[in-house]
Amino acid sequence: MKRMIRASIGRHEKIGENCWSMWLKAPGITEDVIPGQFAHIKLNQGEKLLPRPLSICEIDRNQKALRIVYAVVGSGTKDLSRMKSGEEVTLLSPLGNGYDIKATAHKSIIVGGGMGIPPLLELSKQIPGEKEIYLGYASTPFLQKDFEKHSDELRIATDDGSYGYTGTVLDAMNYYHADGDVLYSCGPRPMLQKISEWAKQKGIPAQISLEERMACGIGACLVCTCKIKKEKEEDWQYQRVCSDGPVFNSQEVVWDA
Amino acid sequence: MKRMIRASIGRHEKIGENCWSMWLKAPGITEDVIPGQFAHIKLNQGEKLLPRPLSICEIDRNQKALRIVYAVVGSGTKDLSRMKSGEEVTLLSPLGNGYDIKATAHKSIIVGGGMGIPPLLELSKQIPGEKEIYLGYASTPFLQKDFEKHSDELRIATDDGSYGYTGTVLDAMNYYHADGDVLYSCGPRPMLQKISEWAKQKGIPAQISLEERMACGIGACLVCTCKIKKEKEEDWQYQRVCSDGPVFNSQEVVWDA
Amino acid sequence: MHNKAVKEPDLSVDLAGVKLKNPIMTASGTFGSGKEYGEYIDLNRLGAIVVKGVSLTPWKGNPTPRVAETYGGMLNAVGLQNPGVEAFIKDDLPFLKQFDTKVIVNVSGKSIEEYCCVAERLADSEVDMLELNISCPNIKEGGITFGIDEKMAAAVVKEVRKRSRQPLMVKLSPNVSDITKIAKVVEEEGADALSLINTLLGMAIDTKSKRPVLGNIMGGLSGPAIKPVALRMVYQVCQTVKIPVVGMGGIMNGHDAAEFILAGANAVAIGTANFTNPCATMDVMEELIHYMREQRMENLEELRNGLII
Amino acid sequence: MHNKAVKEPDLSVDLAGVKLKNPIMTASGTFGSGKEYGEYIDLNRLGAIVVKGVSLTPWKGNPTPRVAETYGGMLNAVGLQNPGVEAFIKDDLPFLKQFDTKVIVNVSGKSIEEYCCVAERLADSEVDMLELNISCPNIKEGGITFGIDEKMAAAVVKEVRKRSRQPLMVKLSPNVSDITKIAKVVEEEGADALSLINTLLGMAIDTKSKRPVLGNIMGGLSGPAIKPVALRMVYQVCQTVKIPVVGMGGIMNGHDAAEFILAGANAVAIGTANFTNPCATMDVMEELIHYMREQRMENLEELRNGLII
Ligand SMILES: Cc1cc2nc3c(=O)[nH]c(=O)nc-3n(C[C@H](O)[C@H](O)[C@H](O)COP(=O)(O)OP(=O)(O)OC[C@H]3O[C@@H](n4cnc5c(N)ncnc54)[C@H](O)[C@@H]3O)c2cc1C
Ligand SMILES: Cc1cc2nc3c(=O)[nH]c(=O)nc-3n(C[C@H](O)[C@H](O)[C@H](O)COP(=O)(O)OP(=O)(O)OC[C@H]3O[C@@H](n4cnc5c(N)ncnc54)[C@H](O)[C@@H]3O)c2cc1C
Ligand SMILES: Cc1cc2nc3c(=O)[nH]c(=O)nc-3n(C[C@H](O)[C@H](O)[C@H](O)COP(=O)(O)O)c2cc1C
Ligand SMILES: Cc1cc2nc3c(=O)[nH]c(=O)nc-3n(C[C@H](O)[C@H](O)[C@H](O)COP(=O)(O)O)c2cc1C
Ligand code: FES
Ligand code: FES
Repeated sequence: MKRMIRASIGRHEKIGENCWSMWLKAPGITEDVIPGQFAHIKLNQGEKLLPRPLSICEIDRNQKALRIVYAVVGSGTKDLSRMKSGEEVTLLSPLGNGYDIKATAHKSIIVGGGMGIPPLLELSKQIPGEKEIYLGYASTPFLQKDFEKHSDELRIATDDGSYGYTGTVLDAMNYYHADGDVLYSCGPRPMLQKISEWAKQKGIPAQISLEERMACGIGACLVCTCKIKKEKEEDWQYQRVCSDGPVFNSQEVVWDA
Repeated sequence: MKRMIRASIGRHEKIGENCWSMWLKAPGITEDVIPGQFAHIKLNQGEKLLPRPLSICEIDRNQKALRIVYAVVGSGTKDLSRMKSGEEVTLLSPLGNGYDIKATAHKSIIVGGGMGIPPLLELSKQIPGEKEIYLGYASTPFLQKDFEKHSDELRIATDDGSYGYTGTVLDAMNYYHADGDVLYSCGPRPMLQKISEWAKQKGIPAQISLEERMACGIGACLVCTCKIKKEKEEDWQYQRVCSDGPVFNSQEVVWDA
Repeated sequence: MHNKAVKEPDLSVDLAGVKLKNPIMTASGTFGSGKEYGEYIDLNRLGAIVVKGVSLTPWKGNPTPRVAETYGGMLNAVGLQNPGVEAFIKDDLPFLKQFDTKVIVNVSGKSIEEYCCVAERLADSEVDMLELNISCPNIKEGGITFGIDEKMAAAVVKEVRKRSRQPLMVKLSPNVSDITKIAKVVEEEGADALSLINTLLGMAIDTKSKRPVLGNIMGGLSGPAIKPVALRMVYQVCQTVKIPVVGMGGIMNGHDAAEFILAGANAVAIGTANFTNPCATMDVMEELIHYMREQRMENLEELRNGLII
Repeated sequence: MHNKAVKEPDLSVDLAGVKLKNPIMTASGTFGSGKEYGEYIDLNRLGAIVVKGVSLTPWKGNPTPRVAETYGGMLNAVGLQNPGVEAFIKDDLPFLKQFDTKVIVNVSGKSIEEYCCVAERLADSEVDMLELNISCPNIKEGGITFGIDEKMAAAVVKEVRKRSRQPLMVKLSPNVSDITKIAKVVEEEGADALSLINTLLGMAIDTKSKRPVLGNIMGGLSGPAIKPVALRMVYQVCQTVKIPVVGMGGIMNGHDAAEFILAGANAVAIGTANFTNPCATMDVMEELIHYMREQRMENLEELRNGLII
């Protein structure tokens, strides 16, 4: 069930170039998180009104804690990065639909890019069967060790060639002949569009997680919409990333805007 | 010279019912503070734009530190009360004119009421000659021990009779036959008006310190004005509490607004 | 003084014949049709739920991004996305009628006729009140153009008043030189109540991409940033009209709500605060009760007549 | 990319013939006549100093309290207290002329004739430019009434334009339904430049005392809270007129300044930010330079033409 709680910060550390990892005590929330769901996080100080949506990267059911991994891109995430262990934030979670894990799939392809990588960690932990994981970074990787534990094959691609395959994650997928029964992805929109085309060509059903600016986070305000095709191919409607998504069937997404 | 500095908080403690004392490291400022001057204090977090004017209660020139003593009356002082030793605030100081200490006076009367009491402490320390000090509180006194060290006679009055004389500070002055060559006062406006009338009757020159809501604190915005008589008794003009004051000759103040 | 026992203040209010158990309403467009917030608060405790703008046919709304955070506020450019009045009656109204609260429908249109058709379609529904939205800054035709022109405001109110069965509240735009003029005209044409303010038209630019943040370039500013403007307008309007007024704009806590009622509002609506805290409506109500007890006020009229000038 | 050496961008700007070394100005009424801030910053580094409103005779201003803090902003109701144009020329101007910066005088009046007399009195002074304040919300007569009525705005601008020697900038009020209409009229009557926005009319109530916080009941809202409204209006006006525009309203840092210039402003003014930080003007300038270097922009026109829609 969705809840609003004050969550105290546990371990909070920098785990990469502009990349932080934060554990939050979240009893009542961790119990039923689905991978791909997110938390709407609000600091209890500062002038900001709107919470920030951040994916749930990992869950520790024993400790009743959840982990978020984030980059500092603006003032909200900057303030977050300054919070200390023991301090509290307000948390609205779990939100969104999450990935629909296909338990019968023999082999899953998991593709992440940049700050779309965090939610795929809990997903990788929970997916049964064989897992081929592709992670694309601009430069130095993060969370790589965490993913190693939950993958059969882990391929890293970096734009600048500082690690692994030099090129985009899609280049790496082609290079290594990625294959599977189902694909799960999260990352920047242009990457998701290319992955969707790739999956369509291969005939692999793909679930992709979108990002959009949010206010309420729970489906009430309609600011976070994306274009989703209706039954009849030509027409589309706006759906809410926060509650109808963030995970959508890649073939339903209209990419023009 | 007026300066803006980031001052780190030293000892910060509650010293009475709704009354806090805070020491601030303020090198470059403490050197030339005149009693009755104030500091414009801004927190480096939160949504507030305007600094809060707080009187300089005491100076420690050796430690290059200054002390403020304040009550929590609204959200700004509430935020201040939550600051911890070691954290920083932004400080614009010393501001205002301060008291004009009459070094030749044989005996000075010092009259404080409520949160007008703090600036009188440094004043009491610096005034030469005999000192008769009257302090009025609603209930439990604060800073009493500090004043004891710098007074020849210290009279406390409380509205509820919980300590010292029961009644207003003016009642106590009449009761104890207050007398002197010059009077310095700070406190709520109605009290200052009565003290001014008392001083006028006795023919004792009185300096009183006023309060007004401020923005710039340095004389530029004209929001903090009070009515001050011009040379010709009938007419008045608005003067700035922050820079023409906060200390005024009691006979010049127009009390109607 | 604050320690003496005081009986619970009476919060009920009569809004043009619609009896609210308390003056806490939701601001249109910020509360969906209630379902989503029902997971966080007890909807029975609200004075009224004002649902998002409903039009005759489904509207798609504006391109994204539709939101930009600003200092103390936010810009939105949803553009009244909604599935139309039929879908509202079929999908949302039955849900809402389960609760012991009043249902007010925010009516949108691009022409007088469209407004009227929505009002007529709702005439025999269980909706308690209509709120005529002549102040949306986010749609090209209709919306705000009705709200800033006295003649157009008069025309639409007159016609909708004739053709609607429920009490009619009209929502005013703050983007005008003199809000009392529009308020007066709207009252004269038969509005039963007024609500204000809708959002102030604003804009934000992303200096990194050098583009407007909003897909629609401009959007409506809401949140505590606009509270002083909203309060001033509510005060001015309450000095001008005799019909009841619902005040809104940046209400975040019980003291904000009390300010609007002191300024003359009969009830208040909570918008942006819901996004900061899904329990905002309940928190505002509790703080308002606390304040009234502290002030030893027994009912809302005492508060509403309490301003000292 | 950010590491490569970039030459210092050229910040100079020609404002209706007045050559500013950079686009950073002070907002009238927030900077006194410069003296007070000279203790914190080097006044020579400012593009221009816009002094507080100056009228023909001394004005006493409004009763206190004259200020109220609000969320992300502040209300003021100073009411144009000033010692009159003679005192300005005698006491303030000689001080200002010591510095290598332009001096712009904000001209106030309660009638067309009063505005004109001030302009005429300044005609043979060393003042570089006049800013006609037809937008002050804090005085009963004149002020804002000229700024919200197209005919009155036209009349005052036409007359003052005739009788003033310096370039004439006109300061617009945001409290209007359509700011582009006033801007157009003012341009047509011969204004050489426009500045906007003045404050939004607002109000605050102290729930403890149940009184308006301001002695004047209402006051002008400024600060970051109003930035989205200011930016929208600057954008709209820049799409409408050909004369230069000075943008202001809630500028707190270099990115805010860049937003206004991207929206089309030729220069910007810093007001409320001075109260938060007396070095605000210098900090804004340095951040603006930093941003322009990051964006590899060589001059202000590049920034001004940089908006992508
Ligand atoms: C469902 C979802 C999951 C996300 N998960 C992660 C994650 O695990 N790790 C991570 O680093 N980032 C994640 N993001 C992006 C993250 O929300 C933004 O980076 C963050 O909100 C930026 O806030 P800011 O104040 O630092 O930036 P600012 O640019 O100052 O923010 C201004 C406004 O824009 C919004 N905004 C800015 N960028 C984005 C964005 N990319 N997506 C949505 N809103 C944005 C902010 O929330 C805020 O309302 C996720 C976004 C969504 C929608
Ligand atoms: C020269 C001077 C010296 C002062 N010295 C002291 C002192 O030593 N100790 C102390 O406890 N208080 C002192 N005050 C009062 C102190 O400034 C206010 O209590 C404080 O600003 C309240 O801020 P707030 O945010 O808690 O209250 P809020 O009511 O939330 O403040 C809202 C706004 O009103 C202003 N304001 C509210 N009350 C006052 C007031 N009484 N005077 C001026 N501005 C006010 C605030 O600065 C702020 O801008 C002094 C005031 C002045 C002018
Ligand atoms: C996301 C969003 C959507 C809105 N949609 C509507 C709407 O459909 N109809 C309407 O009359 N007002 C709409 N409004 C305006 C609000 O009802 C309210 O008038 C305004 O936001 C001011 O109140 P607040 O500051 O409490 O949010 C919307 C506001 C927001 C923030
Ligand atoms: C205390 C104060 C006094 C002001 N006095 C004047 C004035 O005399 N003349 C004028 O044209 N504008 C005056 N203004 C308006 C400012 O010049 C400016 O237009 C407005 O504050 C918006 O900018 P800001 O948000 O950066 O402060 C005043 C503003 C403040 C806060
Ligand atoms: S953020 Fe409000 S509907 Fe998605
Ligand atoms: S606070 Fe600005 S002049 Fe006093």
